[in-house]
Amino acid sequence: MTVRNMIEALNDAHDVMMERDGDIVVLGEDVGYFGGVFRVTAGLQKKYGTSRVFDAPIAELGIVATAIGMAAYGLRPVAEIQFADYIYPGFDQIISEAGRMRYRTAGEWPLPMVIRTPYGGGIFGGQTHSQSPEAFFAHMPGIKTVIPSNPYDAKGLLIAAIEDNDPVLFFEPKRIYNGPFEGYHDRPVTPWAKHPAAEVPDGHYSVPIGKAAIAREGEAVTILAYGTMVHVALATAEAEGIDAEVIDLRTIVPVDIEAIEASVKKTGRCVVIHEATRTAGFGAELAALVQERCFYHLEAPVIRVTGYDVPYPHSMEWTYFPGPARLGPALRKALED
Amino acid sequence: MTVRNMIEALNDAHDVMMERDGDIVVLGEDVGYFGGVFRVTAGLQKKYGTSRVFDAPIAELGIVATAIGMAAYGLRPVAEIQFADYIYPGFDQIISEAGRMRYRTAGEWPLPMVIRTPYGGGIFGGQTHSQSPEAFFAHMPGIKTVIPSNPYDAKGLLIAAIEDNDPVLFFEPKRIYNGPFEGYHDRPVTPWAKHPAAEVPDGHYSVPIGKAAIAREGEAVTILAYGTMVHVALATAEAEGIDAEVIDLRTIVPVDIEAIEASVKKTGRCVVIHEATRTAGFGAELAALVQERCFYHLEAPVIRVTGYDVPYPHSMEWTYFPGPARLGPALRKALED
Amino acid sequence: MNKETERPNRPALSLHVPEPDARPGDEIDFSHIEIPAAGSLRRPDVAAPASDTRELVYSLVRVLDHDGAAVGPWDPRLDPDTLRRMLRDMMLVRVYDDRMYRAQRQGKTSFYMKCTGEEAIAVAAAHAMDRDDIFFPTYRQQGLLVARDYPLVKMMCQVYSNKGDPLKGRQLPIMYSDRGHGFFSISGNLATQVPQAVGWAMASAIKGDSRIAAAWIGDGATAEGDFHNAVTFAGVYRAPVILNVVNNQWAISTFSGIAGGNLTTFAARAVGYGIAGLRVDGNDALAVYAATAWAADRARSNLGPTLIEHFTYRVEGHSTSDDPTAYRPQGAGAKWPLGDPVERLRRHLVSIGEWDDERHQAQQEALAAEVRAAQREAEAQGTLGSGHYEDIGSLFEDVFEDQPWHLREQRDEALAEARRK
Amino acid sequence: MNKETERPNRPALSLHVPEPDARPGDEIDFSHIEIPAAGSLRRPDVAAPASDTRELVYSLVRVLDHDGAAVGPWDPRLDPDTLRRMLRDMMLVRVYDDRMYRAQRQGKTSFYMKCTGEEAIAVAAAHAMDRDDIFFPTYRQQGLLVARDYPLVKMMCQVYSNKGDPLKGRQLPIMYSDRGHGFFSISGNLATQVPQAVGWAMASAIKGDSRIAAAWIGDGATAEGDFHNAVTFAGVYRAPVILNVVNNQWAISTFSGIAGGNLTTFAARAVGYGIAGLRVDGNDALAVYAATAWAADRARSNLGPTLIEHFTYRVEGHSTSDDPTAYRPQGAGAKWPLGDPVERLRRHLVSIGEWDDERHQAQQEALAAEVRAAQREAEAQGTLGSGHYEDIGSLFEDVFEDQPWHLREQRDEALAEARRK
Ligand SMILES: Cc1ncc(C[n+]2csc(CCOP(=O)(O)OP(=O)(O)O)c2C)c(N)n1
Ligand SMILES: Cc1ncc(C[n+]2csc(CCOP(=O)(O)OP(=O)(O)O)c2C)c(N)n1
Ligand SMILES: [Mg+2]
Ligand SMILES: [Mg+2]
Repeated sequence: MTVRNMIEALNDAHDVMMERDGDIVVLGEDVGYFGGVFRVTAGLQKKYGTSRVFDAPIAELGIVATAIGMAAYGLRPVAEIQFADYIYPGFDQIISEAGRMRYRTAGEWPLPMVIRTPYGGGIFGGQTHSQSPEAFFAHMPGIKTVIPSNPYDAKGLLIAAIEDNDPVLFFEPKRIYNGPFEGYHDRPVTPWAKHPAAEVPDGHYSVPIGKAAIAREGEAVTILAYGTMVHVALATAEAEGIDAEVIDLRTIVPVDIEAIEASVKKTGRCVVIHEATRTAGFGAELAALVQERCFYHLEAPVIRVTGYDVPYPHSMEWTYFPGPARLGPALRKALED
Repeated sequence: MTVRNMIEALNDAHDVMMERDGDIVVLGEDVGYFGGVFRVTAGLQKKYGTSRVFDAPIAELGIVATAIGMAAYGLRPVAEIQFADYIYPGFDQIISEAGRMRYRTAGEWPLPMVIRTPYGGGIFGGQTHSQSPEAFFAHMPGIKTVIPSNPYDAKGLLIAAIEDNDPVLFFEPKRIYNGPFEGYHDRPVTPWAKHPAAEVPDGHYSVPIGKAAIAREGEAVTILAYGTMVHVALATAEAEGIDAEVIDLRTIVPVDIEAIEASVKKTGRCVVIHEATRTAGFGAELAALVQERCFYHLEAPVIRVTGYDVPYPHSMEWTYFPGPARLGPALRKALED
Repeated sequence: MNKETERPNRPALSLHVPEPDARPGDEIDFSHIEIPAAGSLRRPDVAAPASDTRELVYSLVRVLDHDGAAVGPWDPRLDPDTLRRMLRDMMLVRVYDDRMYRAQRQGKTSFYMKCTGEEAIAVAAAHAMDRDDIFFPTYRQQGLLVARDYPLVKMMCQVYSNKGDPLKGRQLPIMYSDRGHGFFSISGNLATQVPQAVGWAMASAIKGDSRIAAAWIGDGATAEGDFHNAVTFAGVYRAPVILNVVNNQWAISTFSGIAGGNLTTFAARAVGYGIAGLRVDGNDALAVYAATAWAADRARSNLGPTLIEHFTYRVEGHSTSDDPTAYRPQGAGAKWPLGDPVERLRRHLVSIGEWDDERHQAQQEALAAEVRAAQREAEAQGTLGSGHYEDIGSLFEDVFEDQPWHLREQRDEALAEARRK
Repeated sequence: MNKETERPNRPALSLHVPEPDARPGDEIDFSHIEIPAAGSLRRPDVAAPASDTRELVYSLVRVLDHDGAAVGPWDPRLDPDTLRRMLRDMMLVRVYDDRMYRAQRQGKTSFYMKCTGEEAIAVAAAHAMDRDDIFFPTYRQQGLLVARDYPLVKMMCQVYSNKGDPLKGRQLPIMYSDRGHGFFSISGNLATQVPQAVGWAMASAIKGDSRIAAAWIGDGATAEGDFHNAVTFAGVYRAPVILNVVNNQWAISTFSGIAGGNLTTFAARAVGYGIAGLRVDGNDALAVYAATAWAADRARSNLGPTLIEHFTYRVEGHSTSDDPTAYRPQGAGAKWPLGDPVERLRRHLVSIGEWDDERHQAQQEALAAEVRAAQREAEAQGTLGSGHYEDIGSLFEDVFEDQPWHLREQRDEALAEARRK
């Protein structure tokens, strides 16, 4: 057991798995000697050599495509896309190729590969270092999408992703790399060290893909969240003194429908929160699922608390960011109705 | 007034606008001398010359990017992507560039451009000639997304799209290019000639972007549809003898929320239908909107009738395709509850 | 020229849009095409630096001369059995193409694509590589499967999307895939397979394996970013891969000038990236064999990738959905100066006394019979028109290794819907 | 080497991963870099076929020799005023960079990027082109704005994301955009601007206009598919565009070998596509000017695109978020054999008697004062830290020409939220 922040936990997940399995290789922009712009792969090249950990050309298409080829060969590549905002050049290879290879080859060519990428805002990164594109990948078949919210889950889920025999997109909320963030940008940041989920076991363990966690039990209203928003949800429930149940989805495809249904049927009210733009975001899928399956338990409409349908701004980042000031009133509204 | 199928109507829209505006240029794979694999641009190069209508390299990224540059110069490019399934190489240029240029230049560089692309299945095209990726474009700001369901709208909406000062994605349901399709693959196809909406005015007219049409009035249940599914909805309502109101959205961004609310508040029941895969499809957004805004009028959950979350199949196309056999029971269920 | 932008002593610009030499109605004229004499091109040592191929990319590797003699340093000196086997494979591919094309016309399937005139490019390459090397093909390398004795019946069942389709009716006809035969799944998305092949080759190098990869791509598809990424990665990591550009001069209705073919050769791309490049007479089976063997040797010796342009001509339409007379002169293919690959190899075998007309005739008939028999067997398992692959449960399998709840639910919905129908 | 895949007489492959010559702790050694003598490279006629530049791409266009004399056929023979203006612009860029870098360190903004050592590449190009030509830059061509007299205060307001920011606080610092100055919006997504520049140039040709475009891209970003698409379209349609590759040998922590820089030059890419290519000493303002003027002449004469590699070195870190000592030897930049562009142009002006140390000193101080004054004026309008651009309504404008219902609703939500805060 060691206290680790999210970067250290992710780095350790790589280390543990590369130690166990010689077929795991790591590639991406600046991931080699330098260890990644967020240091997630720090030290791996030194330990495992340049043919297992290497820098890639600035070509996300090529990074994904060569990872597909490596997985087709039988390796288990872990590719880093430097920022989720830069995943689009690789979109076709992910959507049309990685997501369909097992299917179109009738199972002959499964692709065990992980695409990791730092995502989300809150770091004054402007419109190209802040996006949350998870909904895109939820819409197309064949891709699992994982989003951890703390160091313990980050390591366990990344190990599960590496061991999974299907392509997994692994979004890392960069705002909480170094500490949980509750959405109060004007308060001092707390490091992970003070957080129980920073107690990360050494060695191998995994957190199952497709299983949500109940981050907070409650009776009054269900909050569906993932990534940074889990911390916003917890803080807001406290601040508002609302008996909210906070579900940390952890995986959005496949989503843990039992956990969602059980909670909403208990509380009868549901608020969905994500940082991505609202229209056709994953919150729409969650709202659709909840009203389809819990309609007669719902006492109020499912409310979406999200980023706005505009490019992620720079100077007005905190106006855009869905924090307690947005979630609080939504919770109260969900309870009023 | 001339009887036109959808291809002829779209071709005429190009012709009418190119005649009026010398800044309109057409580019895409095989659109020049040949006139496009679906013949939508037939005759245009002969009439307007190779510098206004020309073949492009097989590079969807370059087609979109050069169109962006042309629009930045002041032209109004109309780019064809041969099949919507091949739009992904251009995804980054659409999402990150076209959709944000007006915003990130504080209005100095608007991009009046249209990206047309045949889409949807029902033609045994397999997984790469059948997709409906509309939801992707609905999720990112700055792009309008239009989907016509008949020749009259096709011409009027394409003219509106060309005259619009923002990037417009124009999805053409290829299954209904030559005639309406109600989803009964085993029945003879009817040509557009027999359909009132094939009466297409000559010359200039436009159908406003963002306005839905009531394709069928009804009191019992609202069906939200677009493209090919409008015909499936109409046929199913008839076949089931259900007094359904069929809303042809025509535009999904911006969606006509008044029309949707008015209808659902009247009927109290809503079924959403699209051909795209279900999870995080645009149907999720519609279901989320409806339950957010009409919750207290809803007597039953919003039901989604969609394609399945698998790659579009070849031999079992009709098992995948959401036709009357899928919509009918959904309508009955919506009425039961 | 538009007034507002007019400026003194600045000439008006104009857009250049390349046009093919001939359109329907015109006389097709290939006389401007430079064809170096067979045997005239030097053959660098396999271990030569890539820069040693810099001028080769503007010429053509040619072995078979006009009379069918094999000449020059690139002659692979193949034994007669191999030559006969290659001839047989090429003939078989052509017979197979004709039958399947006709089957589509008869409504037995939705789509088909022939490779007429390009048979040597796949067949000779397959024979020049090892059985356990891997291929990342496009839809025009059916010859690779034939050369590796992939069962014709299986190929046909895939084309028919019938009960025997190894791909369970999921893929468009001709989108074959077979791991056991080292034939990677054909993608409908052009060019995607090329960087994937590079990744496979990198993996082989990472594991200290000795197997190499080969990818094929059309002239038109080289414009995709995938191609650029593929060559970049292959060069940087010295991936043991052969990158074949099949320049048949057409991309549906678009001639190769729109892909940049009027500016330089496709083989010259190699120079731009600093990797080895060769340009080959794609209708000369021995030249294709020799170039492939040279590139394979380099790759196996850890000397990295070679880009090979196969200069050929698409004799038939793009696919069953295409009518080439709408955009190019009729019968252009017959006039192609580099001739027919099958005929050229046949003439060579005859010229060295290892083949004759009777044997050729006999083989032609034997192959026709073989294909007819295979077709009967395949059609016994159904066609797309009648008795196509139908197993609703399977529609929801192989999306993921195990089926998540939402696919289980959707499968049940589909089964219920089928019961109602 | 793993057992299963071992095979007789087949050598084991291994992955080649290029490594820079020196890492932290090593002595940096640039002695292997080939530097042709200034003036030694021939200058083809502007109307020469692209193929006439085939060997030029392996050398360097150099004009300023060691003693600051301008020599050889590429000497643009500029008048002293232009030379002094270029020197002034380069000096100003450097002063500006230093101030803004410091401002970021002082917490006045979130991010900054310097172009130290690369000033000539933007400044000389801007002076070699017409005022109404358009630029599609990356984040390291702030010199283009300076050369076109874009107000320093506006630049600073953008960097501060303050009330005076012409981009309304929407963009990351240094992502300038100004239509009036022909400076296209800088994108955070690398390489996207290059095919856009080609499209703009195609439009200019379509309209019979006479204006041309120029794009810049880094060595690392050339690996993106956008670059390939850009060069392909530019070549095919003979777009009047100059494609500048700024090879400063680093991409954050990744050296140019990972982009293929060890295999050949970036200028050689031009050969691969069959367009004109030049390789230039990027620290020699006169060479940059001459090459740009040559390419501009070709473009204006409807002879199509030119790809120019500017060979230089990234003296500073990638950005304020980067510490280069973590991956390369300290002070590597100071050892760069092609020297400092400002110093080299200064020496040239002095050598021709058009400049001296006093004037240089005076100008240095004048520029410093000018920048300080501009900074005061900019900061009076706020910084990101205090008084950044804040107008909630504007957050929802310019997404579309007119605001659809959902953005109106969201704006109202945001305004209500602000009132609550
Ligand atoms: C990404 C993508 N864009 C467009 C298409 C449509 N398409 C299919 S084949 C083809 C022409 C390909 O020409 P070429 O690469 O020369 O190969 P050939 O058919 O000549 O063998 C096109 C445009 C596609 N399949 N994929
Ligand atoms: C598509 C994309 N991928 C990755 C990045 C992250 N990134 C920003 S700058 C940079 C390095 C660029 O290097 P180079 O092109 O050589 O330009 P330089 O910084 O040296 O001027 C990277 C990888 C990005 N901005 N966009
Ligand atoms: Mg071709
Ligand atoms: Mg660089």
